[in-house]
Order: sequence, then structure tokens, then C-alpha cells
Amino acid sequence: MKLVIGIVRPEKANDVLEALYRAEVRGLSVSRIQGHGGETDQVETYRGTVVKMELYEKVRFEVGVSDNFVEPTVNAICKAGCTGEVGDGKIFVVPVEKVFRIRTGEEDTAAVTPVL
Amino acid sequence: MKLVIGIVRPEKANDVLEALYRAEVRGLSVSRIQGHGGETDQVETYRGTVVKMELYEKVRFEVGVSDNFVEPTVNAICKAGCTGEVGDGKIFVVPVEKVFRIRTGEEDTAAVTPVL
Amino acid sequence: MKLVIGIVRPEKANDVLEALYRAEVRGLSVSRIQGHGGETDQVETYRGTVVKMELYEKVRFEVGVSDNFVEPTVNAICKAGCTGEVGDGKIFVVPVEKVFRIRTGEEDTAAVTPVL
Amino acid sequence: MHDLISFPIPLGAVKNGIDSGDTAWMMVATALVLMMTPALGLFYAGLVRSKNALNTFMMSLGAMAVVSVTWVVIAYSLAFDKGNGFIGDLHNVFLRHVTNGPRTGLAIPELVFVCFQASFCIITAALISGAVVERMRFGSYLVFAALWACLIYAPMAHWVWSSNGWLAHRHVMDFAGGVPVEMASGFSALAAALVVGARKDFGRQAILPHNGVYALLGASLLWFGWFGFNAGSALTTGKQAPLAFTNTLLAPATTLGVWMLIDYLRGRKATAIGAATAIVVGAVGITPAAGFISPMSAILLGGLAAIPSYALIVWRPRTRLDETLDVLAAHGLAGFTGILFIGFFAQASWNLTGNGLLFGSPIQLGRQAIAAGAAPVYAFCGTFILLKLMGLVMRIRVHERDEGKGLDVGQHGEEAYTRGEGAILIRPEHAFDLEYEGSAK
Amino acid sequence: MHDLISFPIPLGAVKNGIDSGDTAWMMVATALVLMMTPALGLFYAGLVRSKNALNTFMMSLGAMAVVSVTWVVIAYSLAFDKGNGFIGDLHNVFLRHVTNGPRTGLAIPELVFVCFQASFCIITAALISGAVVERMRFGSYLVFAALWACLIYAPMAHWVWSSNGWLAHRHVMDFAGGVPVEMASGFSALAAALVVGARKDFGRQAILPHNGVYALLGASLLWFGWFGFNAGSALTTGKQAPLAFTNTLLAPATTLGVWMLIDYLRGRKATAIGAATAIVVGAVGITPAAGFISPMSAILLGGLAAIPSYALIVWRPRTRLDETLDVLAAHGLAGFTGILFIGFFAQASWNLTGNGLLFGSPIQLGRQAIAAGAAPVYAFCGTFILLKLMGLVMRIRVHERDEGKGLDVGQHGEEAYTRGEGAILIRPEHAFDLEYEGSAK
Amino acid sequence: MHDLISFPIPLGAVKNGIDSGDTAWMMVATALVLMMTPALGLFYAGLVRSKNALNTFMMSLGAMAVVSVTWVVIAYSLAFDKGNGFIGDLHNVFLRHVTNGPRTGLAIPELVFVCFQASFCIITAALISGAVVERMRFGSYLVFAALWACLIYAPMAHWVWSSNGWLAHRHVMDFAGGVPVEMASGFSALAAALVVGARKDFGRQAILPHNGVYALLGASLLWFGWFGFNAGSALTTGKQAPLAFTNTLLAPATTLGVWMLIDYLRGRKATAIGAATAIVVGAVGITPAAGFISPMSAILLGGLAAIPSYALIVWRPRTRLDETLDVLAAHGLAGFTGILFIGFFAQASWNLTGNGLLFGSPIQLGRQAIAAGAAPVYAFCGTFILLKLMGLVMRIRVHERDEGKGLDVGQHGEEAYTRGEGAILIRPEHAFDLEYEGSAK
Ligand SMILES: Nc1ncnc2c1ncn2[C@@H]1O[C@H](COP(=O)(O)OP(=O)(O)O)[C@@H](O)[C@H]1O
Ligand SMILES: Nc1ncnc2c1ncn2[C@@H]1O[C@H](COP(=O)(O)OP(=O)(O)O)[C@@H](O)[C@H]1O
Ligand SMILES: Nc1ncnc2c1ncn2[C@@H]1O[C@H](COP(=O)(O)OP(=O)(O)O)[C@@H](O)[C@H]1O
Repeated sequence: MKLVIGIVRPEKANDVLEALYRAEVRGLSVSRIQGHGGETDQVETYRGTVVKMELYEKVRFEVGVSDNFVEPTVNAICKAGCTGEVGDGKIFVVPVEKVFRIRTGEEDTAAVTPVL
Repeated sequence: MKLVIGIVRPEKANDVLEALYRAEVRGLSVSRIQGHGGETDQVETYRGTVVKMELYEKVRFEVGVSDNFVEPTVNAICKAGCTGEVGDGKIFVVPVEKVFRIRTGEEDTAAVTPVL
Repeated sequence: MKLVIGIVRPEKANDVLEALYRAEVRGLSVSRIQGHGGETDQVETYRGTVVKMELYEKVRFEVGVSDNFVEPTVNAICKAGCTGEVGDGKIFVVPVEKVFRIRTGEEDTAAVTPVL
Repeated sequence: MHDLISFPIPLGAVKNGIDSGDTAWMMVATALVLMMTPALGLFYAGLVRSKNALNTFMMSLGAMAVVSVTWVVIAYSLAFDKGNGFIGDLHNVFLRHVTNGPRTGLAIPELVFVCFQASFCIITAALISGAVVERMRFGSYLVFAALWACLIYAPMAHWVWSSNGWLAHRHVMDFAGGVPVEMASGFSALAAALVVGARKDFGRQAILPHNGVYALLGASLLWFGWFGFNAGSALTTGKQAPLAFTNTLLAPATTLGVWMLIDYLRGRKATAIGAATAIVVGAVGITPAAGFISPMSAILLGGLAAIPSYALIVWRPRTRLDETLDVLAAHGLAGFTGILFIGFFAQASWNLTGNGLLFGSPIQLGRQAIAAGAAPVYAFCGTFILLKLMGLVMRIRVHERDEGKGLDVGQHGEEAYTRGEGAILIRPEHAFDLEYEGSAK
Repeated sequence: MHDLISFPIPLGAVKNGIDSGDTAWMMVATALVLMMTPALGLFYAGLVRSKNALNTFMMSLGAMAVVSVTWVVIAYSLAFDKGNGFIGDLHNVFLRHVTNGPRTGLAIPELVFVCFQASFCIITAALISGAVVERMRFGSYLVFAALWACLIYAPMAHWVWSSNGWLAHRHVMDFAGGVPVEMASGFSALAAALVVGARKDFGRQAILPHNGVYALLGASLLWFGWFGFNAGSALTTGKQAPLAFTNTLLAPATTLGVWMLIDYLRGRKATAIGAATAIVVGAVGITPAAGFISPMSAILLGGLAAIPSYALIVWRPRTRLDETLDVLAAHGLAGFTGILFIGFFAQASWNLTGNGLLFGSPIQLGRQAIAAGAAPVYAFCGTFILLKLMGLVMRIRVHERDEGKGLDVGQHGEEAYTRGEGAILIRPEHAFDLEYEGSAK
Repeated sequence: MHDLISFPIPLGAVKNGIDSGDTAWMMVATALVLMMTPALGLFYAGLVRSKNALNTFMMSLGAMAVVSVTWVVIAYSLAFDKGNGFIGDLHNVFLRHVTNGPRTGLAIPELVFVCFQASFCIITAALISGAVVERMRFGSYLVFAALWACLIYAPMAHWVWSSNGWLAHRHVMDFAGGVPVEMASGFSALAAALVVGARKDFGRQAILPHNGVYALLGASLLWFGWFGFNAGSALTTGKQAPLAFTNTLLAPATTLGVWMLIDYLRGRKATAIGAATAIVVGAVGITPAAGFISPMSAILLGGLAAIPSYALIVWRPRTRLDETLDVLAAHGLAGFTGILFIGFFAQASWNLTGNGLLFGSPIQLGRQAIAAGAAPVYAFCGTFILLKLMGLVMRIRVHERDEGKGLDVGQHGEEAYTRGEGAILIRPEHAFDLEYEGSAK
């Protein structure tokens, strides 16, 4: 079991969702974060104060998958999230020891397989 | 040391907090996320546009615990977060290599034991 | 590769950003969370209802680093985020199996080294 | 002291019985009162959880839609037509016989009078929604508002403001609606809360206002509109209009000050939600009395009115009564206080109508007491029966599941706040390939 | 039925030709209409994504800046000066010959008249922004607004409201701006949407309103201001002012009710965004007709006006036309409905001017049809050509990249909502050590 | 050129000396100005960080509470009673001798005059809060507001608006409060910022406005209210009211345009916060001059006023002076500009009172200069001393810890925005089992 954490541009979030859907990844969680990488700067002004917006809006995907789903998941995010410009984001794959489905108490692979 | 990540329904968040409190888990972090699983769909209309709300509001708990606390923590979340309907959420247990308490620099188990 | 997760006070977030910047850590993600630890309570009143604000606003840093960067990163967060009062937060270091840069598909260390 | 010289009646240049200054003022006053209903929607929306913000606001706007039409179709006639002591008859249904010409006894067109009174009925119906937010079905609320306007508001307005009304006959003083607006809404709210029942989370979770700024802005706009409400109730720029205007500034200001002080003395902070509430309480308190008491009495009334309403607001959540936004405390009780206060402090030198007990006329207190007794009983019982009967033919509450998800999504198919991510476009589908939907098997 | 008695003209005490009541009313009405432009900004801002909220609001405020000045410099003269049937001449540029004295034929100072008419031109220009939000360059929009006021609005106002205008000569009835305000803005919006082109995300992503509460509050404030807009268009407290006031309450209320009903019957929920839209549609529908039809006809018009606009709003997103906030449906089409409706329902007993087809005067319908035909053509073509010409000398749209990031950051260097974390202070730099900047190599 | 014909005084039908049109107008104007104080609260609340939003708004509402009462109790008497050249006496304390009858020299009831003037004092006190938000103790601010109204505002109003005032004697022209409102608040703000000291984060972190939409809406509502403020200062619908109204449209519109242009020319974007500020600056600039200069001069003044205020706003944050929301630049300096401008551009043909230097009366410039010199000195010194004395008997600032957490929680026990999760209900505890609390050992 792995947890795939993908950080992408907000404007690409819908495309990533769609790509994951096509890759038959059914469970995922999304949150809004801010990130800093190598992007060029964005400067804002407030009444004589100049401010550098160091942080950019990003969307963070968190997807728990069984081991053989890691590759398709990573590929889906990579392809759908890519624009080729600095700031596209990163993917981290983190090992997971146990997964539980709260509704049923099922464990591990059973927990991430959707019941149809 | 483990990091227990629990994703639950917002309406159950208070119950989970309470259950963790009773299980004597003292440190935790909470954030609001959106998730997709097997839930039935929710459709919204905006001036002639129909929109599928693919993503549901969820609450994400992140609890760093020493190994022997993993089970009580998972149990607490599982019980308090369960409604039996699709959409109850998941729990992931992730290994942690090191923990630090920023205030004191204490490490590992000492870092997650509350000072009373 | 490791993922360093640091949870700090919002009023210290700018200092932590600065410290990481000085430690030459270039990529990071930030999100706003709420946390509970050993802090003293904050009580609010709404029209006859008394409410205990169990949860405090915190800022969560998530920094993917190659192994030899773990120590400087942890140190930077620890120093810049510390006030010495209860509520300063925690740092978790989580193992990472793979990292990808979405823009280029580069993997692992290459993925977290900024292109200059 | 004051004599007639201190109470001039400016009739302006009257042509065909219409005074341009009075008409100008009454059109503005009407617009101000009409603005109060959305202001109430904003105030209420700020006080609920974000998942119910739109629904709460929509209840006020919905009342504007259905009550406006109900008013001109029938309720106006029931309220202001001659009829008997209890209710008007149907002479003016569909605004028959209503013209641009002056209303008898006034120097303004009857149409303006109709609109001004409509604005009162609208906001009163909207006020009741505060008792049942976060759980009542939207459609049922709209039906309720229309029926309530005819069956509860119209008779009560008739009682005090029609020359034929039984309370008017008894010389009850009610300047701008202690009976048909404030007590009617407050005690109807109590009945509605009882019939509809408590929210499922009530008393089990901390339910916090989702946006205090909306509450403050809403209460401020209500205060702004209240100048039209109270000073407009003179139906002229003359008579008691300037006095009512002044008192509408002083009473809520004092209530606000006293409320913050009580908050503070109870070892707490001066809360903002409390402040917003205090403005409403003070304005309600002065509503029946605005044109009848001196400015210094208004300050006293403003201060006094804070106390019972504050106490009720602190006590109510300890009961099992989920009268959610405390309409009873803020309107019913404060209106009651105001109506009785007139019995003591009415001052003929200011109002040219009559004195209260302290100025030599104890009988006025008795008259006010009759109103203060009759209004709650009628409003409470009428609303209780009305909602019970409605419950026989339609659902009043949303399903528990929808209550959990929030009424915005359940009743309106929308959320108040969104950033758009994660919502997938279904229709129009031209640009979005269908293959996507198809790939899900 | 009604005779002159039902239509008194209160002239107040006229001294030097000025009536104090009329002046009071018209100053308030003007202030109310001026308030409508920021209310529109709020309404529009709620309907866009949060990354464009400030820019959307700023388009309305920007229109206040440039159109106000343009108006007094030249557009007022073009609109209201004698001139020919098509456009005024330059007698009043820079407000020459305009004084505190009464405008001929009215009992209010000419300066007040200038401001009242200015407020109309301002909001009309601001309305068009709804078609091009989230992508048009701010500077280009400001230039457009100034030119549009002179070239499109001023002539069209001249047509119907100058004694010399060709539509006025044909006795077209347009009480408060079906031609120069509603149809002009609606069909200009269509042209603008075509010239500027669709947003890059249009039809590909679900684009949701970011704050429904703003939309509801904005629409409510618009309604509030509309009482000044319509009843103020009588230019006196007398004549049709009370009638227009009443109809401005009844028509939007009915539209709102009917709209919620259609929403509901289509198997859906009564949406809040729909309700906000309905208020605007109803108020637009009654705008040309407010002083010409009876209150019961206003209810009918309110109900009818909902239908075509609703249909267009449902249909438009299925096309490739990104007329983003549906100005065409809400203003162009509803204004068209209102203008034609007068041809059927105008009632001389209420308006003392003339009857429509149903009251014996079929010719009026023909006159209205001329206006309903001419206005869209001129507005659409004029705006289309104007924007195309502008496109030759300046960029009209922002760069695609900036569109993605949002116009708030790109055009104004700000974000609407922020909590401040992560923003690093650059200037003033006194307290923040420079070493930080230096350490980055 | 213009003669008396261009300046009619409509007195309406005066009965017992009251004109209904004037009274209608002045009640509306008063309500509008009273609405400005919450609008200011909203404007300020948008400009601070979200953790201080409620506190910031509450400072304005708190001023409404304490200053209203202070005004009728004593400050009105100090300002408008005969007294000497510096201050009034106590003839009207507790509104003694104030009636519904007309105020001498006016055609409106004295009570309306009292309320109108109260609304000025309230907002002026509220303005100063902008200098000390995010750190001043709420209770101390309320005490300050009450004392400031009596000790600074009342005398300064007396100077220019009481027939007895020393500046009035010198024929200083100040239409709507350049001296007692704008310069008084601006220079008092400077003093307050110095005494209270900078925020601990000032100059060390980027502190950004948390909600630009609130700022825009607040500024827009301020502008709306300003029509009552300036045109109401004629105290009639006649005299300079229409002129003041027109100028209140044109000057801020021009300032807004010029400000956006400067923003743009400095190689930056036309910021929204800048636009909101510009509206205020323009309205302030025209405040003293509204009824004295021609509309074209108002456009000039609007444009000119932008420049010094813009410069000060850009320069101030580079200093160590944390005059947080730039009350000095937006009010003090713009008011100063307006007062002096009159000395050049006053035009007797428009104001029937006197000319400025450019129209042949250089002495007027000297008179204006006296006012422009005296007001800042008195306001600054008076406020400085007052706050220093207050500091001897009470804490003025919150504890540093509370400043970090935000004043909403610290001073009011609330947060502006919340979704309710994670808040645990403590009282009422009936439904929530006590075992929970008990289980924690
Ligand atoms: N080491 C990292 N740890 C955590 N998040 C990162 C890291 N590096 C980048 N990110 C996230 O990815 C986003 C884009 O990264 P960036 O380095 O700018 O793009 P690119 O990979 O195209 O060079 C950042 O805004 C940040 O949210
Ligand atoms: N594989 C996953 N990875 C990350 N989050 C998940 C995953 N599966 C489910 N979730 C989260 O759990 C929530 C509920 O999951 P769902 O599958 O609908 O419920 P159930 O487990 O009851 O079938 C989702 O909305 C999502 O936030
Ligand atoms: N075990 C934990 N798991 C996850 N987050 C934690 C944990 N312990 C503390 N935190 C986070 O750190 C914040 C501060 O922790 P706290 O224990 O109060 O501080 P301290 O370490 O100074 O005693 C909490 O608000 C919470 O967000």
C-alpha cells in the first residue's frame, strides 16, 4: 500500500481528476495548499507597501493505492498536471503500513477497492 | 512512531475529536479537505449549467502517535466516524522516522507525550 | 528521500519561511490547519452559549528533501518556529519512496533540486 | 412647557390633497423598510452555519416575493378596510378602489400608503424565519408566510391601525408596530420553533455563526432602515416624525451601550454578535413608543429594554427550546417592553395624543396592558394552529440527512462559497468529451 | 373610472419654480441610483470566481469614475440638448448654461436633473461589463465605457427622452429606460461578448459563483435602488411616481415567485443565484412600463417577463456564446418584453398619457414595436463596431496566462482575500534585513 | 452670468415655520450619514487582518453607541449653543429647550438638526479608530470617543458652524466639515497613532487587507452616504444643496480616475484598495468646498486632491509611523487641500456668499489659511494630551500576546469567520454528557 501525494496547479486540478477517473482510481482526497518552488515572482502592492507573493496556490492530491496501482496513478497525475512551465509541482510516494475503511472496518487492499 | 491519517465526514468531526480525547490522545491536527469515493452524486445548477459535485467535504485528522497508541487511535476514529453509509472515509497508517517537539527539541516518544 | 512535516504557529510562519530560504531549501508546500495539543483554553461565547475553542490555527509545512537535507530543514523549522511556550508544534519526518517532478518527469533527488 | 408651537404640522403645498414633501418622505421611508428585509436576510445568514447561509437569506427574499403579492391581492384589504373590530373586509382586494389620490386623512397618495404597509407585513413574516432556520423546508415556509400574512398579521394590524380596530378604539398607543410587528413575530416564532422542533445538532454541538461581519453589517442596515420604519410611521414629515426619528437614534444606541456593559460585567468580553443583537433589541423596544415619548425617555427605554431580552437570550439555550435566532427575545419581549413603557412614559406635550401613568394618566397603562396581553396570545395560538394544520398536508421539515448536509445544497442545489475546483461540468456538454462519462463502467 | 381626481400633481410650494418636496425626492432618487452601480459590482463580483472578484467590482467603480466626468463634459449635452432627432448638440458641454435654477418644465434644479441622468448612464455602462468579466483588460474597459456613453447611450437617451428625439416624436412610451438602459446594455453586451470572445475555461470547466451571499445582497441593493430609478423617473413626487414605485415592488416580487416556481417545476431546487437573477429581470421588465400600467398589470408583466429570460439563461450556456453574466437575458430581453408589454397594457386612466392595444389604442403597440426593433440594432451594431475599432489600437483582452492566474493579480496586483501568510515584505524595507534577499544566490 | 434667478430658495409650504420638503430631505440626509458609520466599519474591517475584523467594525459601532448619547447629553450644547467664540454653553444639555419646532433660521424641526449634527460627530470619532486598529483596547477607545466628542469635536464645530464661533466670525467657508470633521479626525489620528504606538508586526511582516470586497463595498456605501453628508449640509433642499450634491458626484469620481492613473503610471496596476481610498479622498476633499465652488472647479479639486494624499500614503509606510489606515492622508490632508482650495475657487455666483482669490477676493484665501492652520494644531495637541492623560488611569493598548492572537478573540471572545468544527460546547451542557469532561484526568 502506498500513499501518492501529488501537488499540482489549481487550473490543472480538473484535468487531473479526470485522468485519475479514467485510470480507474476511485478514492482520493484533495486540499488547497500554497507552495513555493522555482516560480518567478508575483508582486503585489498595498497602499505603499510592496509585497512579494512567495507562495502560489496549488492543489494537493492524496491518493491511497495498492502497490500495483502506483504507476498508473503517478502517470495520470504527471500527464494531466503537466504544462511544461516552472511550477507544475511534485509527486511523493510514501509507504503505508495499514489502511482501514471506516464504514466497514475492512483493511488494506479491500479498503481501497470500491464496492460497486 | 506512526502517523495516523483519518479522513472522516465533517458532521462526525466533533464525535471523533471527543473519542480521541477519551482515548487519551492529546496531540492532533485537523484540516478541511474534499474527497471522492463511492458516494452518490450531488448535482448543482447554476444558471443553466449543471455541475456534478464530485467532491465532498471531509475532515482530515493527522495524529502522530507512538506505536502502542496506534490501535486505540484507529479504533477511536473508526467507531466515532462510522455511520454505515458510503462516504465514511479511510484511515492510513504511515511510518514515521523521527518526531521533534519544536518548543523543546525533544525527540520521538517524548515529543508526543503531553507535558502535564 | 524524506518528507518533513512541520506544524508551527501562524505568527511564526513567515519566520520559518525565511529560515528555510536561508537554509537553501527551495521547494515546499504550506497549508492552514487546526491543531490541538497542550495549549490552555480559549473560551468563546455566542448568545448564551459557551464554547471551548479546542483547536488552534496552525500552519503545516510539507517539505520533500533528499536525505542529507533533513537535518538543516528540521533545524531551520525548530529554530524559527520556537517561542518556548506551549503550542509551538511538532515536526514529523516520513520516509518517501519516490519523488517525481511533474514538469519534466525527473525522479528522486533530481526532482527536488531546483533548476537554476 | 411645550405647546402647539412646538408641534407644527407642515402640510406643504397641498394640491388635490397631496403634499410633495410628505410624499417624498414616505416613498423614501417605504424604500428603506423594503431594504430591511434583505438586511435581515444578511443578518440571519451571518448567524447560521455556512452550509445554510443561502437558505437563510432566501427565506427573507422569498417572503418579499410571496407576501408582496398576497398583500395587494387580499391582506391589505383585511388589514385596512373598514370591516369590524377584528378584521377588515374585502372592499380593496386586488387593490380595487385604490388610486394615486390621497388616502383619507393623509396628504400622501393611497398607493404609497399601500406600499409602506406592505413593507411592514413583509419584514414581519421574514422575521419569523429566524426561529426555524437550518431545518424548515423552503417551500413550506413560503406557504406559511402567505397564510400568516392574511391570518395573523392582517388582523393584528387592523386591531391597532384601522380606525375600526378594537385596540384602536381602546386608545392603545402603538406607533410603529409593537403589536402587529414585534410581538406578533416574536410569539409566532416561539410557536414555530415548538412545532418545527429543534435542530438535530442543537445542544449537542457548538453551532457558531459563520460570519460575524455579515451579522454586524446586517444589523447596521436594519438600523438604517428603521429610521424609515419608525419616522415613516408618522405618515407625514410633520406630527411625530422628527421625534420618532430622534428616538430611533437614541434608544438603540443606549441599548447597545448597556448591552456591551452587561457583557463586560459578566466577566466576559463585549461580543460582536451581542452588539448586533442589541441594536435590534433597542430598535424594537422603541418601535411602539417612538412617537409617544420624549428623547430622554427613549434613552431610558433603550437602557431598560436591554435587560429582559439579554436575560432571555442567556437563558433560552439552556432549555430544550431551539428558537434558533432568538426572535422571541429580540422582538417579542422587546416589543412587549416597549408597549408597556408607553403606559408609563407617554407624554402629551410631545405626542399631542395622551399621557402615561407618570404624566398623570394611569388608564393608559391599562390600555397598553390589554395590547401586551392580547397580542402574544393571538400570535402564538394562531401560528401554532396554522403550522399544525399545514403539517397535515405537507412536510414542514427537511429530511434529517439533508439537515446534516445543509439546506443550501438540499433545498437550493447550491453552496454559498465555492472555488469551483472539483466540480465537473455535466451540461452543457459540448466542449467536454463524453468519453469521460463513458469510461466509467 | 379614474379621473383627474385620481391623478393629482402636487407642486409643493414653488418658489422661483422649484418645489422643495420634488427636489428632496429627486436628490434621494439620484443617490439611490448612484448606489446601484456599486451594488451591481457586488452582485457581479459574487458571480465570478474569487480570483476575479476585485476586477469585476472595479469595472463598476471604474465606470463611475470615467462616465461621471464624460457625462458632464459632453454626453449630457449630446443626450438632452435640443439638437436633431438623433442626437443633441454641444450647447451644454462642460455644463455651460446649467444652473441651480429649475429645468424647463420641471420643479427641480437643473443640476439635480443632470446628476439623475448621469446616474443612469453610469450604471448602463457598468452593466455591459457583465458580458466580458474575467478576461477584458481593465484599461480598455474604461476607455470603452467613456466612448460608449457618448456614442451609444447619449443618442439612445436622446431618442426617447429629449422632446426632440425621433422616438419621442412617435410617442413611444419608455418610462425609465427600456431603450437607452435595458436594451442598450443587453444588446451591447451581446456584441461585446462576441468581440472579446469566450473565456478560455468556458465550456471546459465548471465555473461557479464564488460567493452567493454577495450575489443576493447585491441584487437586493439593486432592487432598493431601483425604487429611485423608476419612481424617480417621474422627475417629481407627483404624476406617475407613486404608481411607478408600487409597480417596482410588485413586478420583481412576482418575477421572483414565478422564477422559483419554474426552477422547482423543472425538477430542481429554487436556486439562490436564480432568485438574484429574477429580481433583476423583474425590475428590468417593469422599468419601461413602471408609470404606464396598472399595479395588476405590473404583476402580470412581472410573471410574464420571467419566462423568456429564464429560457434564454438556460439555453445560452449550451451555445458557444460566453456572454458571461447573461446581461442579454436579464436586461436586453426583459427590457424588450417590458417595452412591448406597454403596447398592450398602457392605461390612460393611470398614466394620463395614452392607452395600449387592450385599452383601445392598437397604434401604441406599433410605436413600441418600432422602439423594440431600433434599439437592439443600434446598440448591437454600434458596440460591435466600436470595440472592433478599439481593437485596432489597443489590446482588449488580457494575456491567456493572466486569465488563468486571475485578473485581480494581473490587472490590480492584489487578491480579494488573503490572510497574509507567505507574503514577504519588500518595501518599506527598514525593519526587514536585506541579508535575506542577498542570501539567495 | 448667474444671478439670483439661478439660485432659488424653495421654502415649500411653510406652516409654523416648517417646510415639509426640507424636513423630508434632512431626515433622509441624516439617515444616510448615520449609515456611513457602519459603512466605515466595513471599510476598515476589510483593510485589517481577519483576526481583527470584528474588533475593527465594533469600534465604529461602539462610537455610535457612546457618541450618540454623549451628543444629546452635552456635546450638542457645547457645539451649537451660543457660548463664546471658542465653545458653547450648557443651555441645551439633555436636550433642554429642544423641541419639534423649527430651529431659528431654518425650516426644519430642531430635533432633526440635532440628529443631523449628531451623525457628524459620531462618524468623526469613528474615523480616528483607523489609526489605532489591531492594538487599542476596546473599552479605552469607547471612553476616548466620548471625551473626544466633547473636548475636540464640539469646540471645533462651534468655531465654524455656530454663529458665534471665532472662525465663523472671520467668514471662513467650511461647507460640510473640513475643520471639525476632516482635519480634526486626520490630525487626531496622527496623535493617536503616536501615543498608542505601532503594531508589533508593523514593518516586520507583510500585513495585508483580509477582504478587498468589504473595502470596496464600504467605500461605495460611504460615497452613497456622503450625498447626505454634503448636500444635507445646506440644511434645506434649496440654497447650495443641488450644487453640493453635484460636486459630491464629480469630485470623488475625478479623484478615483486620477488615482488609478497615478497607480498605473508608476508602473503598477490600478489597485482596488487604492480605488477605495481614492473615493474617500475625493469625497473628503470636496466636503468643505461642496457648496462653494462650481462643478468644473469640483472636478479640478477632485483631481488635485489625489496628489498630496497619494504621496503621503506611499511615503508613510516607509517611516516608523504606524498610522494604520492612513486617516491623516485620507482625511487630514485631503480636508486641508479642500479648505485651501476654497480660498482660490469660491465663486459667489454659485454660492451667493463670497469669492475666492481667483474670482477677485484674495482675503478669502487668508481666512481659509487661518482655519487650515488652527484646526490641525488644536486637533493634534488636544488628542495627544487627552490620550496621554487617559494613559495615566487606564491601559490603552492590549497585551502583546493578545495582539498576536488577534483582538477579536481577546477583546470580544469571538472570531469573525468560523465553520464550527472543533469547537466544543461547554454550556448549556444538558445534552452533552458530562462524562466527557470528567474522563479527562
Ligand atoms: N521539495 C518540495 N516539497 C514539497 N513541495 C514542493 C517541493 N518542491 C515543490 N513543491 C511544490 O510544488 C510546487 C511547484 O514546484 P516548482 O519547483 O515551482 O515546480 P517545478 O517542479 O516545475 O520546478 C510548489 O509550489 C510546491 O507547492
Ligand atoms: N484511496 C483513497 N485515498 C485517499 N482518500 C480516500 C481514498 N478513498 C477514499 N478516500 C476519502 O474517503 C472519503 C470517503 O470514501 P468512500 O470511498 O466514499 O467511502 P467508503 O469507504 O464508505 O466507501 C472520500 O471522500 C475521500 O476523501
Ligand atoms: N501528536 C500529534 N500529531 C499531530 N499533530 C500534533 C501532535 N501533537 C501536536 N500537534 C500539533 O502541534 C500543535 C502544537 O502542539 P502542542 O502539543 O500544543 O505544543 P507543544 O509541543 O509546545 O507542547 C498542535 O496544535 C497540533 O497542531
